[in-house]
Amino acid sequence: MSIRVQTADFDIGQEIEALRQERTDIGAIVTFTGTVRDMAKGAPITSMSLEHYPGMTEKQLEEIMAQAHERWPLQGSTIIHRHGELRPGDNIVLVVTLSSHRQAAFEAAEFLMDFLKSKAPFWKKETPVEGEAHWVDAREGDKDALTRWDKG
Amino acid sequence: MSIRVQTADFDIGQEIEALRQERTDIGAIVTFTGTVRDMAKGAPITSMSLEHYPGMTEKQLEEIMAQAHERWPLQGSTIIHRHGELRPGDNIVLVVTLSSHRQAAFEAAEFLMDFLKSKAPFWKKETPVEGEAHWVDAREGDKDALTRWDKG
Amino acid sequence: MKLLYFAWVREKIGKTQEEVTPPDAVTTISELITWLETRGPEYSEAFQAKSSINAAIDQTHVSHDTKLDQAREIAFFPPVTGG
Amino acid sequence: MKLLYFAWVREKIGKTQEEVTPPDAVTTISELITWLETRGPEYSEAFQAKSSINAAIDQTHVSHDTKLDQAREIAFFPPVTGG
Repeated sequence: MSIRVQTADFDIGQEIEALRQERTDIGAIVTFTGTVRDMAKGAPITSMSLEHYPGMTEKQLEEIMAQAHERWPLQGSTIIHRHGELRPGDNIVLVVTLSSHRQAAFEAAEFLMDFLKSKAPFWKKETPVEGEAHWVDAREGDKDALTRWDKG
Repeated sequence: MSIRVQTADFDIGQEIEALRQERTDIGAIVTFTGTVRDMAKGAPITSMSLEHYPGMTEKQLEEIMAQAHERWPLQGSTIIHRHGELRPGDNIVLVVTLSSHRQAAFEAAEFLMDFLKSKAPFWKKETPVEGEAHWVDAREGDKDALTRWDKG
Repeated sequence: MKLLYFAWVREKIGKTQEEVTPPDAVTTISELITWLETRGPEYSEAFQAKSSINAAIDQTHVSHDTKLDQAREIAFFPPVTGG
Repeated sequence: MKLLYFAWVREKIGKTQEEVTPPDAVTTISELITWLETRGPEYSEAFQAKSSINAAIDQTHVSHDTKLDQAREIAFFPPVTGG
């Protein structure tokens, strides 16, 4: 289990290798990478700035990763979330999950992403090509996505 | 869209970069990698051999990839499936999906994997540490997984 | 027509492919299997568990009651286990 | 107690953090917000859309009716938009 909140970019292939190493008991590896899109609500943007709550972010991500390991038979997982100034095309977030079962690896990765989108204390501010920089509004759909993991 | 059936290994990071290139309109990248496990039904194996139906495999994978692009707003996708002799820990299959929406990227990757597991003409033969090499039995669960994508 | 065999069907029959000319009465996959079974014990053993044998005509999955029509390439194989 | 502000809450109030000592009558997040609003127009503007303000006590999300108790660090911020 590895959690990092950083300004630096990450290398997806390297992060996978760091988890799998020489292991031969893994059956499935899922990665999700979120990247900065050049358009927001139909208007082009030049950059995006990501603020977070140091301390609370790491604490929350550790809790949610522990939950994921309780719910699914995971053999390893990584979350990396960048903050600071980013440009279109840049990586924002990476989730990697390893399991002997593909469905577990897929579900855990989706669960972690749904959490990151709706609960982790990050805020995006976009600078459009024309007009003023503005904070991105939360999407109701992201909260809804998380509720599908609620247990009975 | 890229489909390859090959004996050679693949590099997950390189395959992602080949799809994303310098694009800035992508929001989500999902990869699934299937690897050879060192155990099968509780018994250790030394190797696995993968046979396929040249011609039919490629034809089927092209059809299913076209279907995925019809159903989800994908910006790119890759399927690589290896055949021949493989050892525990080796990569077997890679699916990469790119979309502006994370849910689309996740669902399309799962759909392609469910298809690969239950329809693509590949057959696995395992060589256990003790005893004779044997063909792997199909899992009913893999067929069931595919039916969840049936429409109406 | 050309017949292809894969995995344990191939191993039991002992060949990867062959050219055959079945009699005109053989018009479906099912009838083709029945005719092949008369050709020797290796065939009758390979096709013993018929419900486990998948068939493809010209590289498309088909059911056992499918007509052969102008089929050029017919393949027999066990349930797939890739991915 | 230490207050932290993030994103547009931070921008409107004009500071990232501050130490405050609210009166004893202030016992919940909601009461703390009402008290902060009396401290100046930048606060009343920042907290105008109360339902859009999330709060955390000692780095745990809480609702507005949560008691402050021995809170050391209280944070106010808009709905999150990471991932």
